[in-house]
Amino acid sequence: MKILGKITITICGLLLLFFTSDFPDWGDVNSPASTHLSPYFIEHTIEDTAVPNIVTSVLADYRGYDTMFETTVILTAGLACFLLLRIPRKDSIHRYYRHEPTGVTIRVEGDRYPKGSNVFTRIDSSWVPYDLIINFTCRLLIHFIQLFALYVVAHGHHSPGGGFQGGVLLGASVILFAISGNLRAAIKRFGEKTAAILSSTGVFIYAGAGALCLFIGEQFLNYSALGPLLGTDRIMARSHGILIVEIGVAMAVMAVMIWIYYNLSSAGKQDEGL
Amino acid sequence: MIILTSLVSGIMILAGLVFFLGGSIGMIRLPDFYSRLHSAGMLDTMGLMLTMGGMALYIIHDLTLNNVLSALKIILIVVFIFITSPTATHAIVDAGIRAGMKPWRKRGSEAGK
Amino acid sequence: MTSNLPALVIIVPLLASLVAAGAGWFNRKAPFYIAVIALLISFISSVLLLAQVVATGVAIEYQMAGWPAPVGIVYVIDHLSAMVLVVITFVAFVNLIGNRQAVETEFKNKEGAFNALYVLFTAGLVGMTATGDAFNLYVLLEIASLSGYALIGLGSSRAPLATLNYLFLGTIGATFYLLGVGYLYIATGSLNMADLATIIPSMMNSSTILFAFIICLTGLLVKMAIFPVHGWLPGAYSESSTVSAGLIAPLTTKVTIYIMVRICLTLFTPEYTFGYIDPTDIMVAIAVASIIFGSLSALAQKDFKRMLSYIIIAEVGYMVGGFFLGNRMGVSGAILHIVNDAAMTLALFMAAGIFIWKTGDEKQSSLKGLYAKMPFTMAGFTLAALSVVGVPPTCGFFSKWYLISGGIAAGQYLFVGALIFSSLINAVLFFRIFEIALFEPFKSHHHAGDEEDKVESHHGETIVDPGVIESAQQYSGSDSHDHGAIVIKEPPLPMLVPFLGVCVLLLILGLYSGSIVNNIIHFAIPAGII
Amino acid sequence: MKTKLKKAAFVTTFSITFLILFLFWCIFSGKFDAFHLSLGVISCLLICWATSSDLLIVPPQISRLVRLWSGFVIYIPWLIWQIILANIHVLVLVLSPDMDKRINPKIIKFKSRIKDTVGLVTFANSITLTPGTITVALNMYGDMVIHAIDDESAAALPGDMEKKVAKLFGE
Amino acid sequence: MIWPIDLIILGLVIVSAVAAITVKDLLSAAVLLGAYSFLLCLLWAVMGAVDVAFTEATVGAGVSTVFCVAAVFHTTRRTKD
Amino acid sequence: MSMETILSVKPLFAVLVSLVAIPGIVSSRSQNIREAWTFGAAAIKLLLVLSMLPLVLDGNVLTFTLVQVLPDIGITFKVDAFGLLFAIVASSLWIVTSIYSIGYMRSLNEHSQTRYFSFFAVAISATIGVAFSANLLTLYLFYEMLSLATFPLVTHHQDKEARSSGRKYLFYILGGSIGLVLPAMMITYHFTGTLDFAAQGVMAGHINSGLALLLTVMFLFGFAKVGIMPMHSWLPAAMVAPTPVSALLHAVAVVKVGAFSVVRVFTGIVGTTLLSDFGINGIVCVLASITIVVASLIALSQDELKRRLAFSTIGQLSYIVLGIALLTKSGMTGGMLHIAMHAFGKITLFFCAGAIFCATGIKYISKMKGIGRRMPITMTAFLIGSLSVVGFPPCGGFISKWYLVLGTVESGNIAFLFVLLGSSFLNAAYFFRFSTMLFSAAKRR
Amino acid sequence: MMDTLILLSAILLSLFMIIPLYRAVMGPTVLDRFMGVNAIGTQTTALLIMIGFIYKRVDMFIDIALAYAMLNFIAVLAASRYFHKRKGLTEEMES
Amino acid sequence: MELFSFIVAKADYWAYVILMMVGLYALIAKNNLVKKIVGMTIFQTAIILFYVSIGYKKGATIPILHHGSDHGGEALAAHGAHAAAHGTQEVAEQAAHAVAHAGEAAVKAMDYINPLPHVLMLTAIVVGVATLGVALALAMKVYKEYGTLEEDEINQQLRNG
Repeated sequence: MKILGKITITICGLLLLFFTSDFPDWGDVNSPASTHLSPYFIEHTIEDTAVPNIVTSVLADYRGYDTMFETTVILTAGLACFLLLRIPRKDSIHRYYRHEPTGVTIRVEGDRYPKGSNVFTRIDSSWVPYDLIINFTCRLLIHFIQLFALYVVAHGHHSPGGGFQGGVLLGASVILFAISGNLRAAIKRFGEKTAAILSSTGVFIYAGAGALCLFIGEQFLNYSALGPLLGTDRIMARSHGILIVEIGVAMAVMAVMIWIYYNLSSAGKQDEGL
Repeated sequence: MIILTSLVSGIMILAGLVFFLGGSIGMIRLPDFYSRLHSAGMLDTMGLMLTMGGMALYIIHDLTLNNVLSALKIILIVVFIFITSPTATHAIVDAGIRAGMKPWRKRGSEAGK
Repeated sequence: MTSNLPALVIIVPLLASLVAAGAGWFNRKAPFYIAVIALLISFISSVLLLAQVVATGVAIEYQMAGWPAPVGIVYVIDHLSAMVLVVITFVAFVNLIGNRQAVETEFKNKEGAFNALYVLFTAGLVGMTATGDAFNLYVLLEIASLSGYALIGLGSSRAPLATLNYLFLGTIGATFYLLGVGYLYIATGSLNMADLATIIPSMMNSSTILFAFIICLTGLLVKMAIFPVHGWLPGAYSESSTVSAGLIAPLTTKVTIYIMVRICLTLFTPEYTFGYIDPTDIMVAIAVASIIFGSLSALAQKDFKRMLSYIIIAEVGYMVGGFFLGNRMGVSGAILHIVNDAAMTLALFMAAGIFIWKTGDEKQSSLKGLYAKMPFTMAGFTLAALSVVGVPPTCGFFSKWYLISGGIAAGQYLFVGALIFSSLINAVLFFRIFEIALFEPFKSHHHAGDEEDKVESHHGETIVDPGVIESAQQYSGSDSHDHGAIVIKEPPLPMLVPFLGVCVLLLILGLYSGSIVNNIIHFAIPAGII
Repeated sequence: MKTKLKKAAFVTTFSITFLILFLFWCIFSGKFDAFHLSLGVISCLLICWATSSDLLIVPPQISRLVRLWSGFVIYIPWLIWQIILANIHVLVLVLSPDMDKRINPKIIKFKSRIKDTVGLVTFANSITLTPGTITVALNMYGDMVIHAIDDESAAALPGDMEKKVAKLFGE
Repeated sequence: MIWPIDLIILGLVIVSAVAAITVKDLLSAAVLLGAYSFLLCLLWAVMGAVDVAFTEATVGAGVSTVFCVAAVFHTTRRTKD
Repeated sequence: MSMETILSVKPLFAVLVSLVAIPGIVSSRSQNIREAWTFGAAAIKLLLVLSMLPLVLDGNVLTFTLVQVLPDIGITFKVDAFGLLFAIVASSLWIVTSIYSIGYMRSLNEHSQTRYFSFFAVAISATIGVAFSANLLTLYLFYEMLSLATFPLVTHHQDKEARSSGRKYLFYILGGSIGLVLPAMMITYHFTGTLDFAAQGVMAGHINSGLALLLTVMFLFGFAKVGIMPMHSWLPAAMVAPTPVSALLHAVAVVKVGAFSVVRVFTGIVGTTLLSDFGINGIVCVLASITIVVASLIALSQDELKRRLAFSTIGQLSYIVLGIALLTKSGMTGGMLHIAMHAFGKITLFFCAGAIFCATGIKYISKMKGIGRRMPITMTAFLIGSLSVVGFPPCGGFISKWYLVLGTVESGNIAFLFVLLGSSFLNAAYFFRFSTMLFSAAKRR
Repeated sequence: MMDTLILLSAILLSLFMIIPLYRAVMGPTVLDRFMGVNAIGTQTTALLIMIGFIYKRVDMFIDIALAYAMLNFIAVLAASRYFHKRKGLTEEMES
Repeated sequence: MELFSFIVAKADYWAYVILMMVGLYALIAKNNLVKKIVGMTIFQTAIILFYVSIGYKKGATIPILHHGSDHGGEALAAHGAHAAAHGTQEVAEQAAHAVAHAGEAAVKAMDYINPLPHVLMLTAIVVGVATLGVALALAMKVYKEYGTLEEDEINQQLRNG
């Protein structure tokens, strides 16, 4: 297999290398790619959508349909990981508890675990002591990460970033919380059900905004139709429409990232993990 | 004024580069993982602080609100790195201890323990 | 609303999948109904679209977000895509309602996610079919693939490994396609298929375009599992649960072939594909290899679904070969076979679902005596099998007819020979099963009967018409001299009726293939192809 | 950790958190029109609400907060100076040709007298930030394990820094 | 005049990619994949693709490394190649 | 003769009537109802077929196009004299066979009778369909349907032998039809653009001699049901089936469908002019003659009665082919008549064999000495049947043979005359040796 | 003048990155690799800002650098967390 | 110097080919499933490199239009945009006009890097991470089933029953 692989990639590689000679040079201003379609986007983004970040305007408006499915891809991945990995918790396995006042660790078999007790706290089977530095730093940072994420979502029009990057950052903040403490605490704060519903909702905001345009009487995703609803003219309606879908994207991406992390890091048990 | 800030920031950037270089060299020369962390984690942070500071200084030579905010943001990055870098270093060291990695000791100081 | 039909056909499933994914957390039954209704709406819209296209004879163009063609993304519904849309939505709809019980038992507590992914998969395929943008196709391809991985991955214990292999090869295929689009983009600067089609003829000599063609084609061939790169398919389809296999097996390869047709005809114009490059010989050779390999491998299989998977590989060879014959007959045959093979595969996989429901495993040897136990199911199965073999008047015969005609017209006698050879092998395959199902059981029927009862009780309730049992017992007293009671136990009606419907459809498709070709496929093929 | 804050304390914490966040928002955003500011307000409220304001560690008494922060303002320049000094030290160490002789990695253990958790973390991070020493472990009772690269760095601990941090947290 | 950086980083990217698939430890492979993503992010920035760089920074460097480590955490680090 | 084309649904009904009966057969609750369905369908079918007779006798042709499956080919029925003759033979014999089957199955208390009768019905539908086909595609369709429907009948006993015979049967029949007929049909279609049966064939002017020869041979061997050597060996093997099935196979449905198809193809597709112009018919005649002689010789040496009859059938079928291939008027007439005459003769023989088996359980000729005394009526019938098959006047077989002999004379090829006469003698030999043995004294114990 | 300086610094910095990468690729232990990657992350942050200067659009690059720093931290933390959690309850911290 | 400019002109494309082949090699020849997944990621990112290289233009700036104080036209445009966000209908219309005018006057396609490949590649990155997640989930399931990630060991187990 290795030899076969080497032969294949050598042939493929040489072939591909050979055909690069026909390409326009790197950074060539007059290449077809730079002259055929993209000038339209660059020159018309402001007058069409009032968004200076051309990538955002192309992403969420001109090719907004692509992006809707891009978000759906993420949702699909989340659902897929859930479907593949998630196993309902079995209560027969043993669990570890710690008696807070004494620091004694006990192992409980079956479902005789101390319910609702506040002297016993559940700990992971691969328990590590409470790491002060990491925990503290993370607690300090999570807010700012989230704030920054929201900033990225909100300013996708003017600077790089947008719903997707902001969503990942938001998701990363919760992942950071899970890493710094333990998974159960994170799940308690941001439950699986929340993640699942939020992920659907996020994509639904996107697709729903599009469908709303359709019901108002224009094409699908044509945010100009939202103008009367938002009280703006058609161009600004596009700008605001982009913001709306960016928010949807951010929600979906955040939730899915968290959801996938929950499932991956706990092998589907959502009990204890990385 | 412009010349002054340019000069200062240029010096700071160059100094930062020296620290970066020092950190990198330290990563090669030092004998074990723990001691390498000293140079990697710390000298890099220092280098970052200096280069960023230099650039923040340079950016405010043209004193507009946007530039000041940009400079502030650069400072924010430095602050952020100042908080995260030791934590990351600590996490790595902790991981090393838990993985059972023994620190390198000088042959002479073996008895000192 | 009519003007928005092209959007509705995909938006409704998309929205429904989102709702289903959310609703699954509140109600276990709701997702199924949401999915069914969405698929039904989608099916109806696609039928309306087809009617509209056939009536007007003009392709419908729908501008997403209101941007015209090269700037934005457009949907183009012409004869070909409308027909494939109907096929996709029909298969998805029928397969879901036919497998409701399997969904409820195999995906317990995950109905929401399952139904959502099921509908998303359909939406992905629908989008791939309808889109007029080369890159949008990639995104939808990935949606379909990812949801497909999930659906397949939750099958038997071996399913994850098979799915992982599928994922690797699927990613290679999709990425190659993306690379091909990149090559097109670097050469032309456009992503819209119609726009590209106007640019490409002016730059036929460009090696970048040639390479784009080769790479796109390679990617799609990997995705459709033709012979040298077929490795992922048998495992993926045979190890998955039947409801997933019943959705994915009929559709994935077929839609990929549709895309190949679309890319070769719409994007790289026929003049380029068949005139300038002329890949007929090499592609037909690959197709022949695929047909022969698929057939022979199917012969070696003991597992029913695995056998079907290898047959699919052979069928892919039919279509690819037929398309690259490059004449009107061959292309018509390939396109007609997309429809027919989807229906046949659906019928066979639904039959497989019923067999598994009945016997509890997938081995051919456990199909013993099913003719006596479920005559209607087996009648349907026989019809489907005969269709695969290519016996008239089932639909399989007619697409084969066109393919062979095309092969003769193009002088590709090797391809004709391979088709006939494969038909013979299929005959052997299915008659082997018929033999088992007809004649096997009667040696140790008492034990078999006991076991069977166990299996059935394990599978939950089975709806049996008391009258049927009574009559069967009455029979057994009078006319089966050495056999015990043969209890007729058909699967429950929600399972049986869709299955039989599909089987009857095979006949109808066969009988009306003339009008399908005359009214739809004839217009789908550019005039340049004679 | 989840002690229920009293309502007044909650309001204080919430508003302080909000204000801090909003300040940062302004720095991030750089746009001061109503639209973006309102987005900022919404975002900050959202974070304050979603994280139920116990994550960002803000002591409820304003007086203590002011003292702490003013302390930090004094402490940080000193720290930076220390860092620069130490950095130069290590840089020289690393670049010197006879590095092998000069370094002497060792592990030091001691118990800090700082009681406050935040103080401990500040101290530990300050130790790590000054090159030559890395905090290996720290627990709630102030037991610290430090890895030092050479004798000089090791000798400086706990030393001045501990005193300053302790003073900062009012001990 | 940004091409020297581009060339250097291209070289680094290739090195880290090769390293990621040759290293005999899955955790290392995950980490090197992270490094690969960092460098790619830089490369996108060099080519002016700021949004792509941003996405790569968030996704490639952050989330996908975490996913890989999580997967390795629940499986094994061992690999024969 | 004024040929008028009348649009009529009757052919379709005639085909469908037994198919419609199948659900009734399957869902019947008792044996009697089931048999009533079978019988009723048979009777209605015969009536329908007969009702077309007056029109056809007036020289009309009934057609009906069910559906246009390919751009210029449909599933089309056409009733002409030859087809109707065959249909009448088949449907009338079906009634007889049904009655016989009912008795046979009941007396042996066979298993799976529902299945048996269902597929029986499909088989006869397919046979009528072949008879009424207007083009090669329709014919092929029903031909395949017949092949598949008879498979469960052949393997009815479900034991090892039955299954291996079933496989052999399928191998030859399906292999022939898919492997040879289908491509031949496609090639024909490709060159001529039509598959309709025309009076003078459709190939003339489109296809050169070499291809025509190839296609003719492909059709001849491809319709393996006609049993031209070497495609004959499924026939003796299929004798494992229950006797009514054998009767149906050998007398009515299967082999005659094969012969019928060959006739249709030779006259309607290849065309007599093409056959004679290129001298293809000579080759076919030689093939048929070889089969006649060899099959007769083998028949002599068979001990099992049904196998002997089977080889006899192979020989007799080649008479038909020979008669057609002679391309003379008498030869054609003889060939077509022989389809009917042999059918009646052979079915008698098989029924007798079945009766012997039912009554005594004996299969082998060597053990049948003196059986004629125990079953005189049966054996008389047997004697008459064999006389007909041998071609002894005034039996029906004589008439067809007479025309055949005339045909050979007309064609001027005396060699074939000798083949015919010689084989008749061989026939006589194997039948009369057997008959005399039956009526000779029983073996004394 | 200053632009040239920053460009040169950027080139130098990208050259310096070879060393941490060497550590990350060759590093005898996994933790060496972590360290190398972390160092690459830090240098990249500086480099991103410099590229911003080269493009004269610093404000656009700062966000990337900030996000980068954040996620680099998370990745390293997660990776080291692997070792934190890999040991069971039996082996607690020595100190 | 000739050679040098040639290398610079094509280096990106070469690099993408090399990366792609590295990934493909891992996908084909590696034995370990996670290694294959890593290879898959590299394979996908190689395409991204290709696309982004297509988009690059020498001498152009990043595809975000200048706005702020330094360019009059854009400042007007940005102002117009803001006014449109909050002003009355009339003002908004005026502003829209101003925006359109300013856009035509000031923005030249030559000055900005081609944004289209970037958009496409955002999608590709997302697809990449989604695929990575699913692949890792599957690998974990495989590990749970067979206790190993090595393909040959799994095949060995399958062969042994």
